[in-house]
Amino acid sequence: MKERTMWEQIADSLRSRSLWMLHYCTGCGAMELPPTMTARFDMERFGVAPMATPRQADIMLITGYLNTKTLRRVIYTYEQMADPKYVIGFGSCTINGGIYFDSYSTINRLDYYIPVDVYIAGCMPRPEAILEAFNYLMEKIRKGEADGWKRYKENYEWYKQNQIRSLGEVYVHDEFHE
Amino acid sequence: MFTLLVALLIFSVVNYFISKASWRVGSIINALIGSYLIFQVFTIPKGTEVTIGKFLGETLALQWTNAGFYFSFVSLLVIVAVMFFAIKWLDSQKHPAAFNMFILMVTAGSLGVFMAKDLITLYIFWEIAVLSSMLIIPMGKKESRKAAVVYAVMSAVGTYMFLYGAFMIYSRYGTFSMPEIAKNLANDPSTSFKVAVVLLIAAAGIAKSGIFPLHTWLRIAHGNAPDAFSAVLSGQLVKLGSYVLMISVAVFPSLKIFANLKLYSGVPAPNYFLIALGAASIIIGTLMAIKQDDMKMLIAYSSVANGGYILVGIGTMDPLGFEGGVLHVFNHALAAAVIFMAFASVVYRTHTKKISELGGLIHKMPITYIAYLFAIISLAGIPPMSGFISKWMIYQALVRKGMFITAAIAFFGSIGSFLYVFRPLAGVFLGQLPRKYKDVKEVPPIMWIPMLVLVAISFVMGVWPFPILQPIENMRADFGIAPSFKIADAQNWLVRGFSGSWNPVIVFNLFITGFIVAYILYTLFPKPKKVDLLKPHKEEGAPINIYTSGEFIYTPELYHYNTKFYAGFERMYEKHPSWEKLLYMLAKFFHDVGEWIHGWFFRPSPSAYTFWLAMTILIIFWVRW
Amino acid sequence: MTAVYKAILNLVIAFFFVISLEGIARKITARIQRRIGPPWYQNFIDIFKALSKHPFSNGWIFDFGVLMALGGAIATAAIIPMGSTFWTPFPNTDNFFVIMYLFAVGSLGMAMGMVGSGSPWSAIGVSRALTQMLGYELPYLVVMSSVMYMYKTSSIHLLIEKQATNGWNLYVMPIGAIVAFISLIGMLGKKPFDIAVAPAEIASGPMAELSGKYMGLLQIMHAFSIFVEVGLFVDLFLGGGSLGWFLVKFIVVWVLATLISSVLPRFRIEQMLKFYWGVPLGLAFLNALFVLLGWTF
Amino acid sequence: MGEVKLFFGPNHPGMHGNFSVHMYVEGDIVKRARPLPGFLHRGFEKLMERRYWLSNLALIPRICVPEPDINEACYAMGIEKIAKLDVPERAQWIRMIVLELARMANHLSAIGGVGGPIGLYTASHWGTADRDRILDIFEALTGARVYHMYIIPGGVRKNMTPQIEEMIWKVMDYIESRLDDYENLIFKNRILHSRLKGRLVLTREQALEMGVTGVGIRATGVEYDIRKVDPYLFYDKVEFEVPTATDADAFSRVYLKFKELSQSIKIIRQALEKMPQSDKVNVPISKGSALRHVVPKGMAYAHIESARGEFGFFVVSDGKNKPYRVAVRGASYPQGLYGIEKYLPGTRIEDVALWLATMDVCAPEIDR
Amino acid sequence: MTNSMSKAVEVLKSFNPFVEEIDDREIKISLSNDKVISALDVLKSIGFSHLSLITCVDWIDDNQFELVYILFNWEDGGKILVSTRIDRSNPKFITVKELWPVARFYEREIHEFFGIEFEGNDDMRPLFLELWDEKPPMRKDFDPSKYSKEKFPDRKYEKDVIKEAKIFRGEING
Repeated sequence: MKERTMWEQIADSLRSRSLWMLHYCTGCGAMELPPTMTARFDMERFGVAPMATPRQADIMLITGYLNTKTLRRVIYTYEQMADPKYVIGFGSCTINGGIYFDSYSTINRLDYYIPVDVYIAGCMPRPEAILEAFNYLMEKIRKGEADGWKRYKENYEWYKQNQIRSLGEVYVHDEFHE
Repeated sequence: MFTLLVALLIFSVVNYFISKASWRVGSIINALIGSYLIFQVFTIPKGTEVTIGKFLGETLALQWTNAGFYFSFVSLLVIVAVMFFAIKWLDSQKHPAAFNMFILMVTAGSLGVFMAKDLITLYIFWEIAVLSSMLIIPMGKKESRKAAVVYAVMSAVGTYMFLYGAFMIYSRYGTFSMPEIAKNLANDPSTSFKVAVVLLIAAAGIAKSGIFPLHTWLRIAHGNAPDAFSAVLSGQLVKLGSYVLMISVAVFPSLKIFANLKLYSGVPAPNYFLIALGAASIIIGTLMAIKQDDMKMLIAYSSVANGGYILVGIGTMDPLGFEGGVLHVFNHALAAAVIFMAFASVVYRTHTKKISELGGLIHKMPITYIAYLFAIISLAGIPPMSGFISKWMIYQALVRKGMFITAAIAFFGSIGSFLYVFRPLAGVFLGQLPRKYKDVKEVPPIMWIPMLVLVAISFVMGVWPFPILQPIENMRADFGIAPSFKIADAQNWLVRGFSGSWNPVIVFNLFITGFIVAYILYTLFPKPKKVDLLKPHKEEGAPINIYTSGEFIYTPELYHYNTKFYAGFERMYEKHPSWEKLLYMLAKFFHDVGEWIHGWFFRPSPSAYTFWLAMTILIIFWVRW
Repeated sequence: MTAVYKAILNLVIAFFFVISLEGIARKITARIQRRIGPPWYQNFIDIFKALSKHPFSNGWIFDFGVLMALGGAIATAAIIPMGSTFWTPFPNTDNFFVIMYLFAVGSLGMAMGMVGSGSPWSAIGVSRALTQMLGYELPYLVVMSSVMYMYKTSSIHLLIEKQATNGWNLYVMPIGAIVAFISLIGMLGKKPFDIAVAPAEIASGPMAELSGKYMGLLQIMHAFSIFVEVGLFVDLFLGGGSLGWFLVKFIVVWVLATLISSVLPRFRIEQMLKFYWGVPLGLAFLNALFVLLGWTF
Repeated sequence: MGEVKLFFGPNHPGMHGNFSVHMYVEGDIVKRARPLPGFLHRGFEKLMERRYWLSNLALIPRICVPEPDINEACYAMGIEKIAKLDVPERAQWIRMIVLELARMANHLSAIGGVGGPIGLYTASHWGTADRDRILDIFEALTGARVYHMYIIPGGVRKNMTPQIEEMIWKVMDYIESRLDDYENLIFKNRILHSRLKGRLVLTREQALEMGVTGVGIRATGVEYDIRKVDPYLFYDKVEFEVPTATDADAFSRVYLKFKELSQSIKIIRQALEKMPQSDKVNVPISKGSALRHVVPKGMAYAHIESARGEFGFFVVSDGKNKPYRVAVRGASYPQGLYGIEKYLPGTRIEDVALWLATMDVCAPEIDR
Repeated sequence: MTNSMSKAVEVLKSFNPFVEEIDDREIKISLSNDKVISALDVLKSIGFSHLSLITCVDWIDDNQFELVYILFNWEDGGKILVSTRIDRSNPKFITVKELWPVARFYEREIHEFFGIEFEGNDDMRPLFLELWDEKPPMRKDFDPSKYSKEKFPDRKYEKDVIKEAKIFRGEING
């Protein structure tokens, strides 16, 4: 890994303490997010706050299984996010398909399509686990190791090819989208 | 002066034939003449008087006053800009030669109005200006003929009231000369006569500058006139009305005439009436402008509102209010002219004036956009453009006089103006570019240079307003509206209000400093990646790359919000009472009555004719014996 | 030259003080929601983080709009007097209307830049923001006119001085002060009136397309705007005092607004207009009438 | 031109869950709307056919996330119907307690969820925080916070200990004490009244035509509650009321949920009192190891009144060790698809989120 | 059987139903497929007005689809499962969207997952699946596992890695 300049180190340490997450519940793991956000666990303590649109967000939470229809939107949304951006995969579904390993519509591993910085195991992960994952991500960002966005740029061709393999086309044209 | 006007009138006819041969030469000549006239107005010494003829035993004369100079200068700025603009723009018109002729006539007519010393001369040149502009309005378009008729009728309503007033004065004092009238009126004991006369004279101004009960022609005429001529209509011809209004309250010194009629904080009652009309125009103009979809009609209604501002300002007869009102003439003339020229450019390229059919033109017409942007900044009264100064003065006057309701209406109009000027900005220039306009180009320089020049003048006058404030101060001195202090304090770079002042240079510098600081901050941080908003146009099958809730949208025109822009607000006055509708109902009623009579008396059958013939003969005989 | 130093101090205070206050407001809201909330300096981190990101730009008008917004806000914040004649950077230019209209430069720039992003959500948000402006400005300006009519001046530092002898306007014209405070909440875009950026309705409206440093710059602009809005209220209704007192009063007004906003849902757009043009506007005219009649305390 | 096409979701802050409403708006009025579901489609019904009767227990709670226990209960009741099983009495009572707790959890987050679209975030924070107390009970009872896999065919997985009973008593007292705060914060708020009252009215004819169940139809003044009409478990042995309203607007729908909270507390208290002490809380559905569990041939439809309305499982068995077909009737299917297309046009943009929140459109149970 | 159900059975006598009792408040009525629509009409008029669900069962061994309409009576809680079987090789049936407008979406879903055409219901665009390129997935002869393996690559674990894989620590990125 390249040496970071001082400015990059400062920026990384700031980034680690202000994570704006995209307000997008892609799956059932989102059910444990409200408790994490609210009084009991209060993740705003760590500077994690929900944001409305991908342009403003730093982290994308893939909260569980992704079917192909959602994956298209996830990829599109991920590409709309500003660098540096991080992805957290929730639950076993994002790791290896989890309980839906043989489903005809859900994908089996997320990092095949977009780079993932942190996975959280479990179905569904408890709020404590989510907070732990956030802390781990923060640590990674501080050290400059959360480089999923760089990997996506470097291996863009590979990711695109994987996406096309599973999805056919990412930017879908159908009667809804004309 | 008179030779100048006559030469202009004659040359306008000559120019018709030149333009018949080559309209471009004609329009270039027009523009050169106009430029010459701008210099000419500076050279005429103040107070020059020329006698031009006799009427009913009274001499008709022209006089070059401070007011005439100011109004002529503003008018010529607008007209010359439009003349230059027309050099290229005319190729989209069917009758360029007629346009060249009539616009020169309009120039002559308006200059004559501003030079007139007596009411009859004023009337003559007024009619020249009105009729020639009336002939431009329907040019080449059948549907605009009705607009011309409405324009002429509304104008005539005002003009005949004006004439009636003039003859009332003549029958009482035996003079048409304005200084004489002012003197006589001040000494006249009959209050009702004075009120009647002043209001009758003002009626012409009310009709012309689109003040409340006679405002309806503005929408129709501005909306249907040839696009560049709307700039003259709104920027210059409407100001004739403001001039007449100024005559009726300032040249006939209302403070003196109605010294016994002061109701509240030193404003005479007839002025109150005029201010109330002005306030009503502000409300109507603002509310109606907000809901227009046709961009020219939108600005037409905004002219109604701004005419209201001018009237409110002049009507207060307060030093600040008067100066504000008169300065607003300049500001609105320039801003409205630029806006209409910008719209003319848009129509020139896209052939539509509906906001809901346009969008994203900034990608194609950036210079037009810049001109429009600065014009609306001036129109909305935001520093550092000059539009702010006049609004500031009017507010100062209103607050000083404690006219809270009028002030609230003025505030409403001012904030409302943000709403309506922003609507074309968002709907026409910003947002997504519809596919059908993907090959639109910027207009040629001869069209955008006049706009930018006007914008630059407005900008410079916003930062350093003293050159334009000086003639207004002179005017105010002429009319004897006593200043307790110097409003334009050029030594200290201050514009003073009744208490408190501001320094336009500091405001401008602060703004520039703020902008520079912002720019430095902007450059310090990482460079942005460009999002190509035109990608769906260039590349088949590329989705719009902005926030779309994660979905894919390929049709830019469907992702452009420009219909019912202020839906929530428009809904509040959907079912409003409409003066215009009432007029239409009346017109329809008279039309029906006419039809009925027509049908009754002129039945297309020989027997009916015979019957009526017999009846007529009977009546004649009955009268005879 | 001192004017320049004072103006710079204005900006420094506006930046550090207001952004800390915004963090504290988040903390207060969190306490009401029975949470701990972020640290008070969280907003500084947020802003600098946003500035450090690699943003997207939706065309030059988007950039220009943001710069114009920030420039306008900086220019306005630099004029605001801070509680006394001494802390007035430009005593000749601190006219109320100048401040209000200079402030509009920022709003117009923001509106233009955001709509320039090409997003209909932003356009809807901007149309709501402008409509809302029509709502809150009207009662506010009427109250302000009555203040200016009463003291025969529209210069802010003179108004502060007059209050020093005459008593705070809060006591002199309590009705006006209440109306102005209600308008202030709308101006700040706090809860019952955060119609323009309602995230659940229009995806945070004007901000929908902001990324990275644009977001950061607009947050700084927002801080300056808050300084202008609350500062004007403090100057005009809570008398003057030393710089310290000014800041204390500033905190009180800000906390009050935060508390009120954290337990209220938001209005719909025309409900907001009806609200402002109902009781507050009526009260503003009543206040003006009292001032005209001399019925002030 | 004139109409603007906006997508309300999937990635929109006003959207609960992963769902999309595609709407053409003119001004701020929605002219046409079409639902776009399927973002959460996982092929549940297919996957269930591939798993053993008992392995499916791991799968089914995930059909509906906010209130997973109803899936287990329906599935279990369906199998019990086909296999004609007699469930121990204590297990039935425990199921009732669990279902009512789940209803309360869902209502609390739904009341808080209404706070989102109208900007009253304090309500969502309070609601979610109090919901967490109920999740604590679940954690003690079943070992998991969200997906419990507690109700199994033939009873419940584990007995309820006296400590847990005591905990439930305490939490019920606590939530009852909080109800006043909710009333003051949310339901007495004038601004909220102006936002919700008289908006999004769904008349009785429309509701019946659409097949809307739950609060959607009870807000029109009809006491249509499956717990009363078609009592399952021991709902006929406890006393409770079905709150109704006549306004049929968004406000009454939310308010009914709030009213149902206290009814649920009442039911849980009665159940705790009436529950017999026993160790037997389940019976095996058939002999042998779990892999060889078979259910006799047949089909049955079991439905219950969930927090959002009628939730049902249609179970078909061909007598083997895997289900032949399982079909799910999601409670929000009618209002989420047909309702959006038919009744959303004419409302405002800001009402779309409220429709989804007050009608309880739950994307996962539509998509499955 | 509740009153309404006995009445329903009584009324439907003429349709030659095959009645099965599942529960004391649930019966299944099997009809031949030309009589189903009129039977549903009759049932709706006598109180079974609530359509809970329309679903389909793929009896691949009999080469038949079974369509099941589940009706519910709000008055006394009776449930009737109206069932009919149609040919699997050319699956076609008639829509009931005139009786229950919401049936449009149930039918659309069945069309998507089973491939059954409903005459009279034009709106048969895909609802849940996007760019689906296989046979309708709920048919018994469709193997989701195979499809998933082909399309969605799985994570490959090596034996000793599984023990060390700190999945929770997120260190197994592709």
